Amino acid sequence: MNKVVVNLAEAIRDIEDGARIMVGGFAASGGANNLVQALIAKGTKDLTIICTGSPEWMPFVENDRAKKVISGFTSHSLRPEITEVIEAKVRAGKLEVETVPHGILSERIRARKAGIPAFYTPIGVGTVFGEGKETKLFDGDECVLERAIEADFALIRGHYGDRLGNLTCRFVARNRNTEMAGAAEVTIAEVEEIVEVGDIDPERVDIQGIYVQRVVRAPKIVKWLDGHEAV
Amino acid sequence: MNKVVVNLAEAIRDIEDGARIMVGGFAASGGANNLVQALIAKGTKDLTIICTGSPEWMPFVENDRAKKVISGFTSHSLRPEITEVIEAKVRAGKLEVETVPHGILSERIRARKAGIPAFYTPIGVGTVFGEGKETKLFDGDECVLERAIEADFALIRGHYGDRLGNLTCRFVARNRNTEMAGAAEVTIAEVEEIVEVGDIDPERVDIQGIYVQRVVRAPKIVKWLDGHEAV
Amino acid sequence: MVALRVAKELKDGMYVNLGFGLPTLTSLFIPEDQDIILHAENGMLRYAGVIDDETQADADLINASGQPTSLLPGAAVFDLNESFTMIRGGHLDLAVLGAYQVSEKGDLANWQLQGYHVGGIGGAIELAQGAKRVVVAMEHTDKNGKPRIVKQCSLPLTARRCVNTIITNLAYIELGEAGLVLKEVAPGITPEEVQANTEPNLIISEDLSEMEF
Amino acid sequence: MVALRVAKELKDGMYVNLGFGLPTLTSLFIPEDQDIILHAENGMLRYAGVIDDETQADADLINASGQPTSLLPGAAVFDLNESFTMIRGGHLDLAVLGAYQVSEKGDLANWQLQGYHVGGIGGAIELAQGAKRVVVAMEHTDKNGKPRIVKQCSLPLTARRCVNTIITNLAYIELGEAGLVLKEVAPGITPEEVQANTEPNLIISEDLSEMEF
Repeated sequence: MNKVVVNLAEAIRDIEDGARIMVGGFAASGGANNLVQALIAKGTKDLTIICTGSPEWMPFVENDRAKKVISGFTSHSLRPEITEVIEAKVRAGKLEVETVPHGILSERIRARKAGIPAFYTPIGVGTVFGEGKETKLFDGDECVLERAIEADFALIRGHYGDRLGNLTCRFVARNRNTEMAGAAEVTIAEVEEIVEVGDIDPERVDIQGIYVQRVVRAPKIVKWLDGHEAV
Repeated sequence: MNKVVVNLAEAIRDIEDGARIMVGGFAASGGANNLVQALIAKGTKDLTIICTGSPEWMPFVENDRAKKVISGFTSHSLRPEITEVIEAKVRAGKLEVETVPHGILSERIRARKAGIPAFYTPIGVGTVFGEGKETKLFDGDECVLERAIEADFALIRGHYGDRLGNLTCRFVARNRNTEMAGAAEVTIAEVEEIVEVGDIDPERVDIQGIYVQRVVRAPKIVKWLDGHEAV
Repeated sequence: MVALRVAKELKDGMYVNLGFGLPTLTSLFIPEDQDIILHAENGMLRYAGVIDDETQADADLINASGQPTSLLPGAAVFDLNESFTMIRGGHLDLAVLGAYQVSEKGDLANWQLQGYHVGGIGGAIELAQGAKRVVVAMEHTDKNGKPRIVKQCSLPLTARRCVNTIITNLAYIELGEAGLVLKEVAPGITPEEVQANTEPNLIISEDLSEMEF
Repeated sequence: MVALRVAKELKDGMYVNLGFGLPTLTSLFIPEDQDIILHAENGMLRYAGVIDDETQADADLINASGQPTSLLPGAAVFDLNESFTMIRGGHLDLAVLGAYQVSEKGDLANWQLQGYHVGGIGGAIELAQGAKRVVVAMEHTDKNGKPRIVKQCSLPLTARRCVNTIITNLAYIELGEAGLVLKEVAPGITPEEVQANTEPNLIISEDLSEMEF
């Protein structure tokens, strides 16, 4: 068993136009930025991007590769001028956006990974987030039915990875990487370093190899929320 | 903030007759055996015990302290003679049992902890485990509605613990301890050792202090599945 | 100033989330001798103030606003799903959120501007619905001088009937069964001035006092 | 012998769960030069055989049958909820389960005896429904010599239509659209003897062979 692939292009070789893609990361931490760049370079388009916020969907939206963004922040949280650009694309019918609360998106992704087709939650009742959804009372509280969310590929970032697909994440870089691993048909992980099998402490495997199909080494690219990059 | 209590009796001081109690552990690993012993010594009765299997509910059933057992194994997996004793108690109306698949019980406990009142699952359809439950089709598959499960107290076991309630677990001792922490009104953890705040690696906190109300030091008691004890 | 008053709400032993934007400033004013445990949506408990010097920043140690921070002794890191298990499961004692508008019934609007398709809900909705107590920290009026405390929110709602307390540059207001109770006014501000900048009627507390920091 | 034949089902790169009881023996017969990754319900991936010497046992390194084991290089430990996320989410390639009865439609009964209120379902139901392929490993007949492969299960079901393959001391049988296909017989056993100990009709495979170990 060797899940390590030679380079980024090979890692994303079968991502086709129209694919639904989960992208890990939260602000500057844990983004699969190398895989995203490779996908932009490949020219794949009409993608549905499922992610936390602008750092993950920006490359796809800027380059007109996304047909839909499903995210907790479909506006840009710090740069109103970018929010205006996105809003204009939506109004022009060039982009579809679905704003989903962070935790509900997380739970929907995990549900897919865990074989739970749907769950009830009080989150969203009485707001646009609950609109049009089935509701049911539990102990007197109105709850909405949320569905698991599917994807073809999950692009995630780990720190160390081995050929079995076991990964560790540094500090808060776990964020959505753990939930997305195994929630898509194919999970592709970029990692800082490929280590020998046995090098990762069994108690520090943050993402188990069973959820990961491909591992590729790629340097860390840090993109701060305001847009500037740093190493 | 100091969640450390002086002894086991103090840790369980307010567990009253009729309480619903989650008990961590899976076979010989991670059982809150000291807290259970203290509760038996206290004489608390008519308890509902929610747990993995016989190692956790046996002390309560042997001593007639349980009115109900909710568990993946309501029979004894290795000792038929004990299974006969339990079965006789049930037939005599002295004990109620609810056999719940391990993973569904796990998910119901986690749901409580995570503020999810209910979820759908294909597990149990067409068997006694799905009987009498609401069903719904998702993508053509019949699923049953499972409810979150509540408890008054969760008795769990950690390895290291600090006064903020942060805990680590050794290897597979995580089992149900992680899901039960925070799923009951009050979570009480026994630990091998109380360590200073800061001694636990932030990346190795297996159970975060936010879920734990009390921590007490108690030696490890290992009960193998066949019943014999060892240190 | 709002941040300073918010900091006084934080008591020893509390698990607290300071939402996106303005409230994160409060983390700078937490008394050092108390165990006030800050929760960040992106997966941290017990983090410290913002690090201004980028050369000292670690991108994998950021708060929910994306700013570099550091861990205090007793910290824990975890994934987003665990983080929202904490929030949605009712494990947080207090959430401090920013707002565009708050209604007299405690409805909160803080995620989308009028007429927009895009918006940033983030974790605000879960914090608003999940925390045991919700404090809104905001400027009393918007940039055009219009009241942010309104009879009915005109902006898309984040959550209904979730706000317990409003702290602004002018006042400290509690929301109860009876309505909006003005408990404190900022130094040099009169209750009449607060009312003039507030759409619904305020009930003036019998023990009205001046805001202390 | 059943365990030996089961071991041949395990191929390089597979994630496999060996259920409670008899099938755990199989972990002793896994080829060392292959990456067959065993999953234990209680929270382990890539564990080794059973440790017989209790003085060498670590209670926090046990398999799902409660027996002491050890971790191989590349192992991971995790909690029960993660473990069942793996099982229920369809991430396991193969589950090997014991059984009281299997029906010709692939229904499985392996958790409760006739007339009992108590029983041990454990994780069997999730494994039966969640794994990509389910192999039942059992004695062909019960202790009274009655067939365990039946037209209809009389015992309470674990899961419906979940079994893909049955491996017994007498035979290797595949369940398909057409019914039960006898693919292999144990050395010295005839297809007629297998049929005589099996309630539903068996289809004899065109490439029927003798079981190899």
